[in-house]
Amino acid sequence: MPDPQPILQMKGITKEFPGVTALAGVDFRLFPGEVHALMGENGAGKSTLIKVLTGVYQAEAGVAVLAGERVHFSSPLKAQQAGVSTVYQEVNLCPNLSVAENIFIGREPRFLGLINNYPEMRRRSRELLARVDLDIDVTAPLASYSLAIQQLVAIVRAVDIAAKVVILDEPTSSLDAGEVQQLFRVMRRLKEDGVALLFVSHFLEQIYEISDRMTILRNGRLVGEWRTDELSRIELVSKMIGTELSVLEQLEEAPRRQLASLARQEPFLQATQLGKTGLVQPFDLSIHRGEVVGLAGLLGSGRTEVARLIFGADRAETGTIVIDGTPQTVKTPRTAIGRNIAFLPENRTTEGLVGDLSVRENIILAMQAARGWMRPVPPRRRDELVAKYIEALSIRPADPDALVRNLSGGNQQKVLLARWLITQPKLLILDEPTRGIDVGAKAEIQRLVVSLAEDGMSVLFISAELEEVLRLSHKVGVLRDRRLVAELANDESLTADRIMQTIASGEGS
Amino acid sequence: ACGDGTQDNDAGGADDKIVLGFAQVGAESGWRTANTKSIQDSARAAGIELQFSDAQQKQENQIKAIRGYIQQKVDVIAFSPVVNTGWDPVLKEAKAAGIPVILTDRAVDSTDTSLYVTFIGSDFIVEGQRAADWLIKEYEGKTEPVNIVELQGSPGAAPAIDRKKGFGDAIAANPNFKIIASQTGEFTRAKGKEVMTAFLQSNPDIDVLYAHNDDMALGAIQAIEEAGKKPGTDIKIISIDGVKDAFQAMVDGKINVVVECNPLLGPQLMELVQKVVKGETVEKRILTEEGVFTQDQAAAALPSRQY
Amino acid sequence: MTRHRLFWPVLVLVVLLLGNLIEKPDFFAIRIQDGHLYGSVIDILRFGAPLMLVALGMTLVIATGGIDLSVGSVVSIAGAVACLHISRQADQNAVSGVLLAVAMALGVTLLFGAFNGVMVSWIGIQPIIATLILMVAGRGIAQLIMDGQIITINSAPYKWIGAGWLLTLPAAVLIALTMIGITALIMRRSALGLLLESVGGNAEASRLVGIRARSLVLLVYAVSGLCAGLAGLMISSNVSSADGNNAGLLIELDAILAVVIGGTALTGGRFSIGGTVIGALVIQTLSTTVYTLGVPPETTLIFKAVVVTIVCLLQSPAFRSKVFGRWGPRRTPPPSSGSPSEPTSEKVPA
Amino acid sequence: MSTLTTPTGTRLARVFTGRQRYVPILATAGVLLLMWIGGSLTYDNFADLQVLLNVFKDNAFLLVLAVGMTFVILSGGIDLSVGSMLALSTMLCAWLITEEGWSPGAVIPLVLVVGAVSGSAMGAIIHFFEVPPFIATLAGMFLARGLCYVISTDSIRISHPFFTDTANTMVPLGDYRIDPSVVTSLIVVALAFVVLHYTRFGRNVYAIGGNEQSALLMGLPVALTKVGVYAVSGLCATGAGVLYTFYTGAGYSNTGIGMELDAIAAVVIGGTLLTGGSGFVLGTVLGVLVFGVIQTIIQFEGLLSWWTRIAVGALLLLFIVLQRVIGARKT
Ligand SMILES: Nc1ncnc2c1ncn2[C@@H]1O[C@H](COP(=O)(O)OP(=O)(O)OP(=O)(O)O)[C@@H](O)[C@H]1O
Ligand SMILES: Nc1ncnc2c1ncn2[C@@H]1O[C@H](COP(=O)(O)OP(=O)(O)OP(=O)(O)O)[C@@H](O)[C@H]1O
Ligand SMILES: [Mg+2]
Ligand SMILES: [Mg+2]
Repeated sequence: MPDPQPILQMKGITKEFPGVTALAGVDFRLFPGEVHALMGENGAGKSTLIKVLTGVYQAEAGVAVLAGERVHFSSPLKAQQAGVSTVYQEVNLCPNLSVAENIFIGREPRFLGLINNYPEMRRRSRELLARVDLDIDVTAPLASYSLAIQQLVAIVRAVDIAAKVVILDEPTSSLDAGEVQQLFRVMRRLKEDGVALLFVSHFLEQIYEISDRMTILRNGRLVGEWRTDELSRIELVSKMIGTELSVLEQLEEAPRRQLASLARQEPFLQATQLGKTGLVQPFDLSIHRGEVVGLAGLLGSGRTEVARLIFGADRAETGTIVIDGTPQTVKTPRTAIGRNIAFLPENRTTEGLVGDLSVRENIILAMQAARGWMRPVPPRRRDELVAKYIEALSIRPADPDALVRNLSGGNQQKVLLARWLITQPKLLILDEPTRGIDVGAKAEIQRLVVSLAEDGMSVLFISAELEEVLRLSHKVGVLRDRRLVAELANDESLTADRIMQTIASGEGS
Repeated sequence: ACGDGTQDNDAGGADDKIVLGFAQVGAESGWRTANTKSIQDSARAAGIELQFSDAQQKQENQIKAIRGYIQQKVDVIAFSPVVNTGWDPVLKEAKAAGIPVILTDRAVDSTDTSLYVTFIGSDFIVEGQRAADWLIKEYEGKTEPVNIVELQGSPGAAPAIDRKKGFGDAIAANPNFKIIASQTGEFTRAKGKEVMTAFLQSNPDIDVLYAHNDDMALGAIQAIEEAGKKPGTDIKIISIDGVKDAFQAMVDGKINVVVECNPLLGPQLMELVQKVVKGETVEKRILTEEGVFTQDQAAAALPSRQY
Repeated sequence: MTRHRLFWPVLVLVVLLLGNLIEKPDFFAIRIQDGHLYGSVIDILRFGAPLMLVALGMTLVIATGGIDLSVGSVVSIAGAVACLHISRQADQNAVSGVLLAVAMALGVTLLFGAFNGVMVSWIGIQPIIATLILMVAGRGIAQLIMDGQIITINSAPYKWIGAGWLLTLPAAVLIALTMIGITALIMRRSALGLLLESVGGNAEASRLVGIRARSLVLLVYAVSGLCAGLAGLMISSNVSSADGNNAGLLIELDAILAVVIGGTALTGGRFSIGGTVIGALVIQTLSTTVYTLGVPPETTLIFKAVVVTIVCLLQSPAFRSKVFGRWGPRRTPPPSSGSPSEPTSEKVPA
Repeated sequence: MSTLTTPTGTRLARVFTGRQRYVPILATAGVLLLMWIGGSLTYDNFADLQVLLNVFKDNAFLLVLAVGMTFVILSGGIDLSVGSMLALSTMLCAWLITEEGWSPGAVIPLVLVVGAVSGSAMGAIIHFFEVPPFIATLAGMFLARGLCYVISTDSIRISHPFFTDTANTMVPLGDYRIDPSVVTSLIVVALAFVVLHYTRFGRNVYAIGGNEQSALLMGLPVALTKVGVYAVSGLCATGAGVLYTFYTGAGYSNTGIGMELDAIAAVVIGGTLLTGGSGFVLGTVLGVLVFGVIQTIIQFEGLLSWWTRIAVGALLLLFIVLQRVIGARKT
């Protein structure tokens, strides 16, 4: 239970960006030994509040008091030195450094000013990673690992920096259920040690599982502060969204469909023995028109790789692909796109967004690339399309000229989704499409997938959330250790447990 | 100008052919190319084996080349220094190795003159003076002020510094001569034209143009013509070097006088090399034969210009 | 108005021009002479035309996140090829011969540009090194073509390119503006600009949306070669001679400077052709100012350094907010690209 | 149940990934060796150790320059001012010693401080005012060169015995002799190696080069590191200038024109990525050697004027393409 005295208190925080008021007079309290959830829709101002607190941004107004003292951090370094350690929303580590170095940089053990013990750093890193059940080569550059692993490394680093306050901004967005549990174990341990934790997530179950209290933001304004056990989910959602709209109920209703008739048709895409050494072992996969195929598996099991091979993002070494009845060699994404395949990549900053371009330009990019530079999308049509999808996916700010770099994480994801939807693909590959997306928008996207499939679009759906996979797909491919081990039809009998068992045992049933 | 290599060839037996290592500055101008050609041709004619290297205007490359020659144990080293200082260390090495060094084209600034046997080339200060001499004579007895604009060579280049100094000192005595503008034209036609165009815009009455080399003068002539003036008449032009194009311009009446700076050092150099190898004493300072050409002499000299 | 991305470069240009006025009150005077316009401002445009062209190509290259150091050498090669061809003709004034020479020169430079493009896009060599090769070797090639001599020609049609006039205006300026206009038009009317910016902004993302990045990069270097070639023709035509060693010397630095002054980030992505033209004019005006004010050659560089520093500081939003405090004590997240995040309305055809 | 099993096959592959960053440097070393062997087979005397020692001696200043540049490029920046800073350093040395009669013992430290301070100034402008490094250092390049001309357009000879004597000192090494400047430059390399790999500053340089924004968010002292990197570069540039002053015993304002490009090229050829964050100072040594060997080959070949340039370009091309082909195969 929280002490009466908050370790951190923020009052009247106001932060403006040109054209946007990200925070307007927000108050916030954090007590030692509690897990505090910061809640809000995409763009509500959660990350901005965290960045203001830790000195990344300077607020226009407001004060922060840490452990009884007025503080004003001019840089994250200062915040860190004062005992506030943070994992920011997008993984913010150095891709070129090794895992061990990322964990220890800036606080390497030194002797006479010289870093003297690399083996020790590696050993400690392995030890720390073992706490989240990760056994990886810590000397390899961070960039060679999947986003999820990078996320865990960032967490491990933040947690290891002895701190009074640990801030985790959507740390779980790319973790699977097991990894989340590992993280929670670590968080609980910190909590017992009296550390104050600030936690951001769009997964309500996680919030209810781990947090003690929560602060809700909406449109940059404080809605209020509640004890988690005193607020029901429906109330929470309606406070976040600001209407009494019961999104949750709608979510539950989301249809779980099975179209047995699909299997009898010719598949839209049939991959046979597609594989690449070191990435995934050769696999067979067929996707029918109007079918949603889910991929399940643990971290690094090779789901992303399957998607990338089909899309030609990586070049397959073995196997063939038949699309629409004609055999194809998919060597580059361009050929795949030419066959009406679209791919929403997992890591939106490095593989998806062009940060310096506007929302409009980012949305139009794929369509434009397909048409070639000679045939620009007519401005009228382009603006119509862009406006339509900004509206449909409720991208905020709804300004097509805003730089995508300045959008909140969830809204960036929506921009990418819009980019592919306007190309009206026949097969849409979604790698973690709901990462970092708020409950409302998530339901929106799930509904979208269902309706697209009903209109005949095929979807390959990858998500760390088994529930989501289960809810949407007609059939689920299960991966383990970079091998497609099973293909399970999604009938009444398929449950998350059965999928987990399949993953664990490594064989289909 | 000199003979086509009817040097006595007896020193050049098959085995003990004289080896000359020549470290050239670079190939930065037509003048330099003529200089290189002259040296190559006369070495061939004199039966001297020439080791050649091009330093691309970099002193360190020249030092490397000289050091290389020392290592290859050539008989004589000759070079045109990029700059006149900084040669002591490497020349000492040459001296220690017993290889005589001949400087061409410009001198080096060293207290120890034993580091080289001789220097053959022009005196840039004298060239500037000669340019001034012509000017002084041309305006002899006139009292109205003479507005001069100067196109300098590249900053830091020895010819630019000395030609400016030689000229400036020589006209200093006469208060009528006024250098109203002086800018670098970087020894090129394009810059010469650009700078002259600007001069013409900001100075309505220019009487004389003094250019540190022909290329800048040739560029400036075009600027003058475009400004609607007559080069050589409305604005008198003095230039240095004596390339063929400049002689042509003199014939056309566009340049008034050219002070020659002769790049064809080859024959003289080879003669010296042979003397040095034989152990004959040579003069410490050998000036190349150079003239001052005016318009009336230009037509006669034009056909014989080689570069 | 100060929010417009070209505000500061234009301001600097204006200030420089006004600076000249103090020394030379009739600086802006333009008179008609021999049927064409004559005056300092015209001279700035005329002598700045080659730089504008080179900077135009450079802008596109930089937009893709590259850089082209070889433009100076390509300038010299273009002049060499054209002048050599013309000098060998019986009648140097024959228009057909000149056209052929121009076509040859542009063809050659296009090839050299494409060579850079292949090195960068297909072999995957870092642009600075890939183009350094041609930068070093190119002048050697130019000198080889001309046997180390300056070729002087006497061809009225050729001279027109760099020193001729059309409708009272310098032909070089018209040619440059035409090229710039065509390029800008293509960039805005077609989707080329968007795709280039995308490649420069995030190459991997561009690949994944199916942009043919390699071909685009190849194209851009080829265009840069072509622009440099055209500039080379102007420079050599202006003085009716080709100088393998000095033509276009260090023009790559001026061009890059022009691009950056014009507000295009060296890291790639967003570019502004209008900005580049302003940038090139700033640089040319700077030279003219040096002549007009009579800055001695020894201090010219210091003068240039000071002006460049001032321009770039003014351009920097960080500097303005820190020094003038216009937006209060605000610190936007350091965008990794360092490009100003102003509204860029002019980029998109509205 | 969620324990991550690591398949042995990929583990092996991952061990290799960890070493991947050494591939460019190995490729460079391999191609350099090839070139050296080629040269030795083609020319007499080429294989002589003294030739190699001369390569070091004639490029000692370039090496020091390139070491500084390595820091800058690793941090994701670039420094165009180094060539001019080197010239300014030679001019300051020559002017203060010869014309102002200062003692070298005072002048050399002063010159080094000037380098570090002006480097820091550029670094500060780059970091705090977000002026692109290319431009800030280009202005620095103009400024330093301009200051050279202001000091004197003429070259200045140094006749101080300290300089003339040191320039003639040789460190004997068996039958061969090495210049003190070679020793100095190698010490600089060793220091740089230690700083880059065994100090926090050095690691921060890599981190910033990898992702500056992330480095900031990780709480690394980005401002200090960035300014520091340019200070190191300025220091190295003036240090190289001092070596150059010993090399020629004079100061000249047109020294080192274009040398910044040589330094950048050496760094990049040595396997350092211009985008920052990846590379080694030892690679830079190889890069400088590549330059030296190319020069030596050209000198042994005795090429005529413009062929020199073409040959430098061609050898560079050959080298880079080979390096790329070999390096790419492994990755
Ligand atoms: N650097 C910036 N420049 C301009 N606007 C910004 C910037 N950073 C954030 N914003 C805006 O501020 C608002 C709040 O963004 P913030 O990232 O805090 O949202 P969030 O609550 O973290 O959302 P998400 O759940 O999607 O991560 C958004 O409207 C966003 O567009
Ligand atoms: N457990 C692991 N151990 C070692 N390396 C891993 C592991 N997981 C992933 N990697 C590395 O990360 C890269 C990407 O993994 P991958 O994309 O296959 O994960 P995934 O199945 O898509 O799962 P997720 O997207 O949930 O992370 C691989 O190339 C691999 O080198
Ligand atoms: Mg956020
Ligand atoms: Mg994945």
